[in-house]
Amino acid sequence: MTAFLGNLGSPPLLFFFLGVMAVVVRSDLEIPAQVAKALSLYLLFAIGFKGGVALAESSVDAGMLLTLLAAVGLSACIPIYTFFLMKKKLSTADAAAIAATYGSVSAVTFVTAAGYLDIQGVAWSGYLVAAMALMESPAIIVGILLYNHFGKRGQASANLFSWKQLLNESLFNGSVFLILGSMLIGWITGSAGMSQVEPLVKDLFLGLLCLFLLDMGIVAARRFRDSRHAGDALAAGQPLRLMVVAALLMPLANAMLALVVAGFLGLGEGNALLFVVLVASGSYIAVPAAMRLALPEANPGTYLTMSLAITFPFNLLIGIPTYHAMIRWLL
Amino acid sequence: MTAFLGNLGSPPLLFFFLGVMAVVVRSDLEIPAQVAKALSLYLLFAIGFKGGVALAESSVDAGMLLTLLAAVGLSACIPIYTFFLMKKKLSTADAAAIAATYGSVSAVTFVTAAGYLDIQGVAWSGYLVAAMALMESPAIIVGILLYNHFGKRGQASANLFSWKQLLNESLFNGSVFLILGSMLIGWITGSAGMSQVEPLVKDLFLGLLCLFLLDMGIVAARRFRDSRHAGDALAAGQPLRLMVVAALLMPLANAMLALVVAGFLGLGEGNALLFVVLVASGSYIAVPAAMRLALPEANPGTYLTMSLAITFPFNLLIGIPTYHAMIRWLL
Amino acid sequence: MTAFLGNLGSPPLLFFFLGVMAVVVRSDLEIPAQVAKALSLYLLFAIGFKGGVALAESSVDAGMLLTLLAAVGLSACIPIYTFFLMKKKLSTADAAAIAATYGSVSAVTFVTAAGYLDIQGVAWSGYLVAAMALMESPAIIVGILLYNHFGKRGQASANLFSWKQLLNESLFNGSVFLILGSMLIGWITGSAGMSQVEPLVKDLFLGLLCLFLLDMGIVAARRFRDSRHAGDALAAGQPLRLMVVAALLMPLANAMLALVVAGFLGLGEGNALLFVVLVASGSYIAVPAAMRLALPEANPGTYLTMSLAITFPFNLLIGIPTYHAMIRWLL
Amino acid sequence: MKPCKRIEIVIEAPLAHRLTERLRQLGAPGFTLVPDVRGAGDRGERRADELSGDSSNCLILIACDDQATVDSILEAVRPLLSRSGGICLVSDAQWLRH
Amino acid sequence: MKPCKRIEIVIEAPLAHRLTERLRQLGAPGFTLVPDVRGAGDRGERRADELSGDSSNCLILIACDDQATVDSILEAVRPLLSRSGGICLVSDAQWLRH
Amino acid sequence: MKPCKRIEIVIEAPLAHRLTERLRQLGAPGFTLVPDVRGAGDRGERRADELSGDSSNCLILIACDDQATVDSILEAVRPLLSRSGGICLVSDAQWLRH
Ligand SMILES: Nc1ncnc2c1ncn2[C@@H]1O[C@H](COP(=O)(O)O)[C@@H](O)[C@H]1O
Ligand SMILES: Nc1ncnc2c1ncn2[C@@H]1O[C@H](COP(=O)(O)O)[C@@H](O)[C@H]1O
Ligand SMILES: Nc1ncnc2c1ncn2[C@@H]1O[C@H](COP(=O)(O)O)[C@@H](O)[C@H]1O
Ligand code: NA
Ligand code: NA
Ligand code: NA
Repeated sequence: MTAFLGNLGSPPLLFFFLGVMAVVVRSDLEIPAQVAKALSLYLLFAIGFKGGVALAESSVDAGMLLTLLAAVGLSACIPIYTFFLMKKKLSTADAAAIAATYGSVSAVTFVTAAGYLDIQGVAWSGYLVAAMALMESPAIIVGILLYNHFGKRGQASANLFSWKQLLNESLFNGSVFLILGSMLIGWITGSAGMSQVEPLVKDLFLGLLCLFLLDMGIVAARRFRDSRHAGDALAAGQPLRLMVVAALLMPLANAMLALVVAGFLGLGEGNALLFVVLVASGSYIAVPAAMRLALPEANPGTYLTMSLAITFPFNLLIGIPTYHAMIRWLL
Repeated sequence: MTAFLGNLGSPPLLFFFLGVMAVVVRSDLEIPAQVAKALSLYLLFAIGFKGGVALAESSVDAGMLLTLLAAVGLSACIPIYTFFLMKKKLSTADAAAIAATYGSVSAVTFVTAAGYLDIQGVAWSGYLVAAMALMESPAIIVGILLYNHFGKRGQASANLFSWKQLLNESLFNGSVFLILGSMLIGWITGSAGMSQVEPLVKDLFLGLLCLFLLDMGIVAARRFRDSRHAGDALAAGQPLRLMVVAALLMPLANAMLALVVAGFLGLGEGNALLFVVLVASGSYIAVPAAMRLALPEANPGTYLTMSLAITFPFNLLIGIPTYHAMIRWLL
Repeated sequence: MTAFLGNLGSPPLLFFFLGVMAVVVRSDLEIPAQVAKALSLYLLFAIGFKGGVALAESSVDAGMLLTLLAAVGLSACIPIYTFFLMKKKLSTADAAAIAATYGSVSAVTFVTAAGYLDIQGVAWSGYLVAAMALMESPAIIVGILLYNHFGKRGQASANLFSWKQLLNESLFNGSVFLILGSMLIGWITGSAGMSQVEPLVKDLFLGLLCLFLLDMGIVAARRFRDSRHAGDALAAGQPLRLMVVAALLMPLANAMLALVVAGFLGLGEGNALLFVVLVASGSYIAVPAAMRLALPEANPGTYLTMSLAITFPFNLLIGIPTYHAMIRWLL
Repeated sequence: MKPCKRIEIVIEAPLAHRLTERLRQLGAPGFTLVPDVRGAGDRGERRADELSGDSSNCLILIACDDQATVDSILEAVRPLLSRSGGICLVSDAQWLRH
Repeated sequence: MKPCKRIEIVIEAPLAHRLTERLRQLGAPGFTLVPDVRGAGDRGERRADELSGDSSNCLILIACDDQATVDSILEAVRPLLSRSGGICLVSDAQWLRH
Repeated sequence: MKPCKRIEIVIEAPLAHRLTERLRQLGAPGFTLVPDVRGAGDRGERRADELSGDSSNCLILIACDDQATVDSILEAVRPLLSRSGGICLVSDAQWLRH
């Protein structure tokens, strides 16, 4: 409970609220687009570098490798049951896109959870950053495979889509590439490298996270409002209520699953929380970009709204402290 | 005198000069627009947060409330006499816009004055930030009311303008909203929150202020040059000389008034300076934005040039140390 | 050798590599254009300010003045022999542009070398920053003079080009102006000023240099790839192989020359390295901007590709540690 | 391909939101908005460099194949332009059906 | 001055690269691309505010004086638009020879 | 509505200032400038990613209802384009009077 209130009362979260409020009262507050993009690159750079340095200072062991394997495995399995659940109510394309979304991860949720742990003074290991980077792509590929198998692919799709492009898109997506690269550099340069970039990478981290979450609050709230306005048009195919319910239940269900796995893996408090948060989160950067190319028939008004406007705030505000409390209680 | 030279010799002010010089020698130096905007958001965020934390650490007392009341009162009264003075030489619309401009405040002048006090080691209280945020809107409303009463409003205006939109525009203007929000968050999280964001909010403050004032120097000098070039066209309605004289006398007169009020309120050295600077400054962000919507008949070439290209540099370079010297001497 | 590996293993250089890799694997990683521009302004501001403060703390002596003179002299002489060498294979316009490019300097190479020295703990003097700023313009003027004398200037050029504009362009080019201005302000405010902006100017320097070099790696690699793709079109006039060879030999030759001069001037280790790096580097900001105005007949595909895509990475990765080793060995 | 009108409007940034709101009400089939545009006209130079956004323009492009909608859009644009400046151009184009 | 077609395409940012690649293959004489453009159309509002670039559009302008190339460009654009949305307008213009 | 010419120029960023200065001298009624535009043409790809601004283009739009001014603008643009590249298109449009 104190963890819960502590999280809600931390500056980053409060700035997320402030962004939401800006949209509610129709303020014209806005972070310029290129600066918001730069803030997100900064977060990926900082968390990647920190993770790499942490990795350099620990030794590779079996537990670590098992955790990475479990992470990739979950990222490839989650889309499967998600797909079949969603297909009952939605089109094949939408179901596949939602499947990919929830199999993949949200870097910002991870980063916020890491900041949360730092504020609480709970330790976590650098290899979780690697887990995050590895979990981005498999879900995309599984999602597309599912669609290819169960949907009837139209003519138009055929000549636009190539597996080579898609693999490239999902493996070398800008954000995946930057995390992996920064992690590698952090790992190579170790603590000597860290001493050179520490003021940027560590000291400014929480402050810049505040500004970034302010922007995310604005963007998420706008998208939620747009989806409500578009209510009538959607009414036929994708009822808003279904979207909200699914976008709240899926992270919870996946978190439970991850909790069990984390227990089996014997992860410590901090690592377990990050693992659970990864599995519970849904992508809203890498996956939508890949889906627009490979599955344009899927409606971003559905999958992106779910992950960005519902699951993301839910995880941020309620998920992280809840999962933390459960970990404390169970593990 | 040393304060005066000390101010002129501080990096932020010198970078303002550098920006002006860049325009004078026709250098192509330029801060990218989105980055300049982000710097201004940063300053509002930082000063708001600092003010909120300071507020959390002090107790609310009658003096504080009286000061806030006086601030709002002045912000609503100044437009009235300004309007009648200006109407003698200018159109009703221009007079109303100038009235709103000088009733409202310049956040950057405030921020520079706060930086000036920090450099000089003079203490000031967080509630002055609240005063700044509260002073932005009343002047706008009074300005419009004056115009509505004394100008004959055309047909076209009628269907474009709604009080609801205007109130929203002036109360939830992006910069007002961000200051108030950051102040609130600073107040809620207090010194625990500050310790998380201190490297961004405090350490980088003066350095980023330098870069921001470099941009302001460029923008202000460009506008001054444009207004001189436009000399002929303006000659009929808004003589340049009148603009310059008014834009220099108004801050001085308002500063005198504020000085008297500050004396009555019994403000200390730092608080008195910030109070005087607020009253003496003229808005060039919130007010112009509101005027373009509510009073497009008013010419930004007049009111914006006065506040941005004349009053702002005057307050920055001469006003702040002069007011400080007077406060030291009188209070 | 350790210096060499130390350089390659430092975070800034590794991020340059990462940028190159992003282009090689066709990742969509990209620093937003305005943010990249802002990062470059930051570096100029920081290095200028640091140089100015260092200057304020040292006394002007004959050695310093001689060094500045030598720097300007080399910057005016290098274009002459470069021009005649290049004219054998290329058009007069291209030869003149390449001459100007290599007479002038690359601020980022200088900044990286300064960072390299800081990491290695080798001292250097602030007046080298002044040398950098002074070396930008003479080469441009000499390049144009050479073209005017040896090329037949067409009609069209005549009415577009004015010496006044060109002098302005080269003397008050944004980056030259910002370095000189920041240096002046650093010099005026000295260590008191530095204490105000230190967290921005010093602490963040290497971290932001990483992000900037990430962008430079992307831009340089893209340009290299484009020039290879354009291979056929260039085949007639500017063989790619000639470009590569020239862009590798010129910095080496100029470095040797500079080494001799540095020996005569009796420069210490750090200063000698920066001096050599300045002479060996080629401009890709100020010169191309001036050339587009004064010498549009010259093909940026030649001179800009050489300096940005070949000489710049060469100096960064191999040049700096090589020159350093030679200085250690010879001086 | 079907014939349509291509409406192009340059208007100051603070008014853009109001205009796109109006377009929606009038049933315009869509619009494309280029932000942060500079310019110059009767009311002097607009450099897109001020924090208030006051000196930025927007360029709005509307393709519309229904003449009645075109007319109502022009009717809605006129008072905005006459109060606050800017321009509106209309030309003919062919709209690729897809 | 020579007569030409002026093709104007609004397409979402993630597809722009694919389209310009295609233009090159088809021998288009060139193109101009305005990035970070907002808009609204059949598929709702696109605010150009998301980190995935998913809600940004691009405006691409192509001047082309060869009718066969124009036709092949339109043929290439059509499936992109019908899958992912956007618009394509064609109009007549005079191209200044220089 | 009055008939006018719609002049559209793509030119590299370092020359834009020079062109707008010239437009003013020639008495152009105004212009709108879209900065930071990418493109490709005879001289290869221009990615708008270099710090010198050297690979950025500008898109300039001029509405002009006076044929003599149109001609003098085209006369002024031609040498710029033939030296430094870029394109200039002219088309017909209707200008909404306000
Ligand atoms: N003749 C023109 N051609 C193109 N754009 C124009 C023209 N006149 C005005 N504009 C644009 O409209 C804005 C406002 O124009 P104005 O109200 O005439 O000052 C200018 O800043 C330009 O961006
Ligand atoms: N009628 C229109 N006029 C101008 N732009 C349009 C129009 N319709 C669509 N667009 C642009 O094309 C994008 C995608 O449109 P749509 O596929 O209809 O949602 C929109 O975001 C707009 O930028
Ligand atoms: N056919 C074309 N259509 C549209 N824009 C073009 C065309 N040709 C050239 N451009 C633009 O003009 C710039 C310079 O063209 P060029 O001088 O042909 O290399 C290019 O980068 C494009 O932005
Ligand atoms: Na997940
Ligand atoms: Na005031
Ligand atoms: Na050189």
